[in-house]
Amino acid sequence: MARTLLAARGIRKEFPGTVALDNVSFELIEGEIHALMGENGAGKSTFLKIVTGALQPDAGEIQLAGRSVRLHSPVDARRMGVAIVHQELSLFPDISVMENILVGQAPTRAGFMRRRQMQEICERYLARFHVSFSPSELVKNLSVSQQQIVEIVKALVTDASVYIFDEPTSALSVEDASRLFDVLRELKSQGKGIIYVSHKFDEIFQLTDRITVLRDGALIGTVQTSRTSADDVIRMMVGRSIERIYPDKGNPEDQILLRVQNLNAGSKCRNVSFELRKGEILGVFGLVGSGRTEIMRAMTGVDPRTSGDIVLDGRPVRIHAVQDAIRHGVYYLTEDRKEQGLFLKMSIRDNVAVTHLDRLAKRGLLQRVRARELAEQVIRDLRVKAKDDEQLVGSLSGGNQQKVMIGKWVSRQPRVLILDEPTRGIDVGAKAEIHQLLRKLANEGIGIIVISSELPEIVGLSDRVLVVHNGTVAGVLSGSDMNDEIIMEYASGLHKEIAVG
Amino acid sequence: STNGNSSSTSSSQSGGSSSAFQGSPNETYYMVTFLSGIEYWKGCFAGMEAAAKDLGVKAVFTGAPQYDINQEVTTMQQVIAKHPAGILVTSINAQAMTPVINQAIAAGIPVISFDSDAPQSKRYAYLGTSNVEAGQKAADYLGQALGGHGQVAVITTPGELNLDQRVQGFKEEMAAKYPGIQVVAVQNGNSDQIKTAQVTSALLQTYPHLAGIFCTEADEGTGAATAVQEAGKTGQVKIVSFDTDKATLNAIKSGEITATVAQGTWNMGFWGLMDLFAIRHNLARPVANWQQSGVDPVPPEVDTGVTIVTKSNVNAYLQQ
Amino acid sequence: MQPTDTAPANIQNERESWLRKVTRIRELTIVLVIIVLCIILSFLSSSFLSVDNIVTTILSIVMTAIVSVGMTVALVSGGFDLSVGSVMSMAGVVTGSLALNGMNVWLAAVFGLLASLCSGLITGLFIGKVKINPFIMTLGMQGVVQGVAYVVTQGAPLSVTGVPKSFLYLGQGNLLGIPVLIWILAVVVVVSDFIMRRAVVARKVYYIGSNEAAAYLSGIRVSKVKVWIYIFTALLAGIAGILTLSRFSVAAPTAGQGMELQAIAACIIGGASLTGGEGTVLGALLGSVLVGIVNDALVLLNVSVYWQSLVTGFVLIAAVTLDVLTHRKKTS
Amino acid sequence: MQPTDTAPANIQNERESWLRKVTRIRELTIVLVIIVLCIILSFLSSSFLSVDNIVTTILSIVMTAIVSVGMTVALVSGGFDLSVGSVMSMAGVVTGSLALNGMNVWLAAVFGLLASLCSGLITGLFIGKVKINPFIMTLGMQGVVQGVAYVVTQGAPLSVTGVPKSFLYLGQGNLLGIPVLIWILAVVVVVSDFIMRRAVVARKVYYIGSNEAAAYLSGIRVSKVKVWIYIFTALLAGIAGILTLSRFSVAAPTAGQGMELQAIAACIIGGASLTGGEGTVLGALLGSVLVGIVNDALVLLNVSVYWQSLVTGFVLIAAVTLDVLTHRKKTS
Ligand SMILES: Nc1ncnc2c1ncn2[C@@H]1O[C@H](COP(=O)(O)OP(=O)(O)OP(=O)(O)O)[C@@H](O)[C@H]1O
Ligand SMILES: Nc1ncnc2c1ncn2[C@@H]1O[C@H](COP(=O)(O)OP(=O)(O)OP(=O)(O)O)[C@@H](O)[C@H]1O
Ligand SMILES: [Mg+2]
Ligand SMILES: [Mg+2]
Repeated sequence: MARTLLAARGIRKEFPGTVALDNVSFELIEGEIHALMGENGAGKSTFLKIVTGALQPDAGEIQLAGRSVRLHSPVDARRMGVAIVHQELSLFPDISVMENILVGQAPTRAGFMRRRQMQEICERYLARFHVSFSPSELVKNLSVSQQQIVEIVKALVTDASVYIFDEPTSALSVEDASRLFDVLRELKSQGKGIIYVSHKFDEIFQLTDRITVLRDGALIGTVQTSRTSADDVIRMMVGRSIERIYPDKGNPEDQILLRVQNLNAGSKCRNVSFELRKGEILGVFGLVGSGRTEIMRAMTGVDPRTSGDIVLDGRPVRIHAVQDAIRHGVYYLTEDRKEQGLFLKMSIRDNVAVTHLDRLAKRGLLQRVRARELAEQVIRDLRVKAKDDEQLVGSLSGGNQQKVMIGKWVSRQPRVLILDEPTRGIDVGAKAEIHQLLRKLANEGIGIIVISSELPEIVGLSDRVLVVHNGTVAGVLSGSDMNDEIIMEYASGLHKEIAVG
Repeated sequence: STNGNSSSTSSSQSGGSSSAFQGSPNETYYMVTFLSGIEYWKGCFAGMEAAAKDLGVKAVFTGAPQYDINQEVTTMQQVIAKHPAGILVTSINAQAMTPVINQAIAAGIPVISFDSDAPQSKRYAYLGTSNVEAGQKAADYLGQALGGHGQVAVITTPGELNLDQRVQGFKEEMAAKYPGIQVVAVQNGNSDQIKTAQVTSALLQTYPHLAGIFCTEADEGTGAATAVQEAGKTGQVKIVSFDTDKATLNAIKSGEITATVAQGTWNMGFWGLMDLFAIRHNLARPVANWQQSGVDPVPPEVDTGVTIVTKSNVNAYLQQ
Repeated sequence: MQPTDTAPANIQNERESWLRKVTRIRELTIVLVIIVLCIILSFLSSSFLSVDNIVTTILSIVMTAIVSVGMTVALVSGGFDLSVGSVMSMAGVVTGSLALNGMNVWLAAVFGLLASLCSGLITGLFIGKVKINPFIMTLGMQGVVQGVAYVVTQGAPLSVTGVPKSFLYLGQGNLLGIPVLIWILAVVVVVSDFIMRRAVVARKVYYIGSNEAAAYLSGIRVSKVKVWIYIFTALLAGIAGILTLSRFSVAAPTAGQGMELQAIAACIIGGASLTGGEGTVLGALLGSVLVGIVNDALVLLNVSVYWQSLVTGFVLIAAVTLDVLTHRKKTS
Repeated sequence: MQPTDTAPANIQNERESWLRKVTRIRELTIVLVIIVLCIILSFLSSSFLSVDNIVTTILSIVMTAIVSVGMTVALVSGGFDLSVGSVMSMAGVVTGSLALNGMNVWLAAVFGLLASLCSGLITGLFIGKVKINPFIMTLGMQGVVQGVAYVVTQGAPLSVTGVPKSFLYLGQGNLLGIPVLIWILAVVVVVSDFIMRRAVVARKVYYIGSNEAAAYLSGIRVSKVKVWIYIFTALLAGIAGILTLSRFSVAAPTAGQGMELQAIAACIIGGASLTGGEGTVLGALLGSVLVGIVNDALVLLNVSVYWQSLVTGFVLIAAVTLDVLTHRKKTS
């Protein structure tokens, strides 16, 4: 019988107004990868924060290596061999990658860091993920996915017995994810225990040994992965089964809604041209760092561009700043919700109202009743799990934060909606709902661009796929060409074709 | 032989000009101060400029903007680095300024001290009024004006040496000569009207029978006057202020301030430069070879006097 | 050891109308501190609760409070304004010297305000458009604006005589038995408080202070709003300067020195934070009142000048500690 | 209109050793500004490049620079220390009064440093453990510590006479023809710079300033480190105070007034930011040097005292604007 590395019994955690965890028990044994699943707001992150000492439970017991412990702070957990990758990126933007990775465990001599040695350690781990940045790069200069890799490596360099990953792949490409899985299997073979949180079912079934499901803070049960199916797990999670994750394809009109010509903005956006039809969902796929985000930011005026024309509904428009794009009904949802998307210290109402300020004003004053109605509508439409519209966004679970961000834009009737990784960290149920919502909007004649690193999502949702490679359009695929292999071929630059105009 | 020696020096230095008291336009004398932005020095510098004009030399005003020892020492050193013809300096702190003053003397630059002295230094002379004495004069005036009875308060900025000395003189004189007068409070006006008005109002609340206020600084004087006026007690509370800026003089004229203490600032500047010039050109020779024999060529301590300005003589100052 | 304040997990999530409740309660602590202090002082000094003394104390904080209102806006946006004190003195000096040169004093006051607005505009443009750090920019402007005041006056306080009574009425008059200055303060506070709570343009300031990048991506013209913020701050400082002139009939180039720190302190005591996104006009007023009472008490209790700064510092720390301990409010 | 400064996409991602390159280049701008200024000044004033004047200028910034080094650490952590100026005067005053009362001056200096450390400890505990806002806490401590200096001296500067030559040598002596003070500054800068770049304990400060919540989650004892930060800042301020005493033989309760703003300005000119995570010791030194040169130039060029603050403010803004424009560096 394998040793129990980590056990939790009867954990309870209450936040004012919410019971985040109620009588949750959990066990992790040597050499297993144990999935923790549940809807957004089910309490997964809260549970992990408790077993790593970042939060104190109201009741319950935690055992590490068979001994009952009280964790007063993250330091305690770390010292007892528990390493964690948090869901919300917790990196140090102003500091180099290597110091981020080796925070608290840099090799030293007489209290001074040994930079050469640090560099070697980091390079060794980073090499496994084939990254293109150097360990001395500042983290704030990395893209979100690159940051996520740094975050993962940060946990991997720790010599621990329990490794915890809270949605580590939400911003990773498939390749990077599979590289991560190799590492995890290696750790497993060394007898380490791994807790793994994800909303991606394929990963769960590919990787894990057991699955524990939480719903509304309560433990639903633990099952052997090999003896269960996705449907069963979904039923455990949401209490019902979800028929389909992807909606029917639409039938975009022939009318071209948006045409981008010769867009140039730095090395990550070169000579980009494409078009979007009315009622169409255009998927944008590319490898990490291929420049998808840069292209969309340059297009919507967030970042300066050197050249490029944008034609909207047949008329050329001048977009030099975000406000111009917004005025023309072209909205961009950032992939970095924490840093650039949300006002974490403000309420849901305020977060929704920000995109509607012009409409909510009457004689310069904010109409609070209308702002509340609007926020409540978003909460209802996107099924945000929140107490009310005055709850601070920072206290929502990760997935629910994402919903608020989508809601604040969708509620403002876009003409073109650009979503950068919109379903990152969103549970199956909610994902299906968001997909339905996007399709519904498209059917109303809106043009939608979805950037996603999840190939199945791209294939399942899009009418056409724009593949980006190294800052240029590698191709636009539709119909039967829209399958995993061909898309990946284009994305890796194997099919260097002239960009489709 | 000594006679001939010194006369030759004299003739060679004043050679070419019609009079001994005629310098050259590129001969520059500096006035070095602390809190250089305040109005007080303007009186001193006006005197220096008047002398400079008469002598045909250049006078430059400079100093440390803040009340900061380091700043004044640095400014002094920078001025020394320019090798001027002479320096008139007022010392923020006697001890701290002594080495730099000596440094200037060693570099052959004559130094005269004014307003605030550095007595241990090798400066040739000090022109000014002791601040203690000025405080005493203020006490005498207020003591008599109040008929030797009543409560008075002092408003000052603590930590500034010259102001502290005024307070000291005031309190000592009151204690010694006017036993019927009680100094009930010493408060901080921070050289600021708003702050002084606040403090004064509170004083008037605390001491309803307060009969007099002594302010050691001009902005404090006008601030106190406003507060007294706001309390409807103008005239009832006698204010003795310091210095002779326009605002204070106007307030004296209108009766909001009873009197102010005028120091001989103009004289400090005028005679200070005269001293410097005389030393520079070796015009004052009480003994032959005074340099070697250690005899001071100019009067070492000059009292520039204190005048109490009241309604009766304020017009003379207003016309300046 | 507790989780750090910026950790989202710390944020408390309570029942209905949480936000408004805590906002109220937060300001309540200072109100309570003020009340307790008043009770203690009324025992220690019989004149403390006299009408005269109360009026006097309020009068003494009018300028700080007006400037603090402007400062609140800068702080909420995540900024800072160290130039308010010098803008105050410059506004007074410009008005005063124009009036002394024969201009109608009201017209002169308009020019004084224009000069303040100018300074605010420059500050705002550099901070908003060129993206200079607000600390260093406003420190620089402090020097420049103070310099203007010095150059205009050549260091001497201007004694402004012979101006119309109507102008002096602002700073010296009474209305219904209460000094006009206090009425002006009341109007400034009520209007600004209303604007900061309800006006859309003011909400933008909160958004910017809360997350500048998100505000930009949400379509708020961050740079433009910032320009307006510093114009507003300078405007209020200018008003304070002109009122000071009217009150004292003297425009001193040194007036307003140190005002910036007092104002920031008042705002922070009142719940604003240097990291932005937080702060109310009411809080700024209460903070000013607290400071005013402490200053008043020092004189009433005849605390030696040498002990005063010690006592003030101590009270400041104690008040804020109390506030933090009762609310475990987020600081950073 | 350009994207806001916090938008990550603004940042260029270049080849290897990017970090070190930019760091160097960033400080290089100030170095260049300094060089250009020196060249201009040497044409305008013949005495500018004289050995005397150079030594004087460096001497004038020794205290600011030492204090700035401490301030850098506070700023990097996302904090602030407004009490440095008063700690400086208190350290001098405590040392001076003990020495005047017959204690050996070196022992007295140890007590002076202990007093500084005490003040730093209190500040640190309140900021780190009670989580009081650093601005308000250090403003309060400024009052308290200044108060101690006033109470000890009763306002009058202490003239310290008859102390051993060895003590005065620190502030007045020469070593190899260069004032000992300059040697001390050099040692402080070199050692601190090395520590801040390489020592593990100092790196924790950068972690905290960069992302405090993450630092906590990574097992850094944030509160404890903060306590040490303010102790360090106070220590350097204390050293500056004792050196001031040794230099002038005077311990004034007003010494160090305004030092806090000068030091913060120097740090920010040198690239530190008020939001934490950025800043180097070298930058702080260069910032101090720049300010020192400007002050020197004002006297050398006979700039009217009434124009001085205008010119200083202008140069400050110009230098930082130049820096921002050349690097489009992030401010906020
Ligand atoms: N600091 C907090 N204050 C109030 N409520 C909180 C706080 N932290 C979490 N919650 C609430 O606790 C519940 C559980 O949140 P948790 O973050 O654990 O969800 P999760 O399962 O990780 O969801 P996701 O899949 O979206 O990441 C949510 O309803 C959330 O709103
Ligand atoms: N804020 C930033 N500052 C500097 N460089 C950046 C920044 N964000 C991204 N980059 C760089 O630009 C490249 C492209 O990043 P981008 O985010 O556009 O890629 P992407 O295709 O959207 O991939 P993903 O979103 O999966 O990271 C990355 O290699 C990254 O190094
Ligand atoms: Mg979660
Ligand atoms: Mg991207």
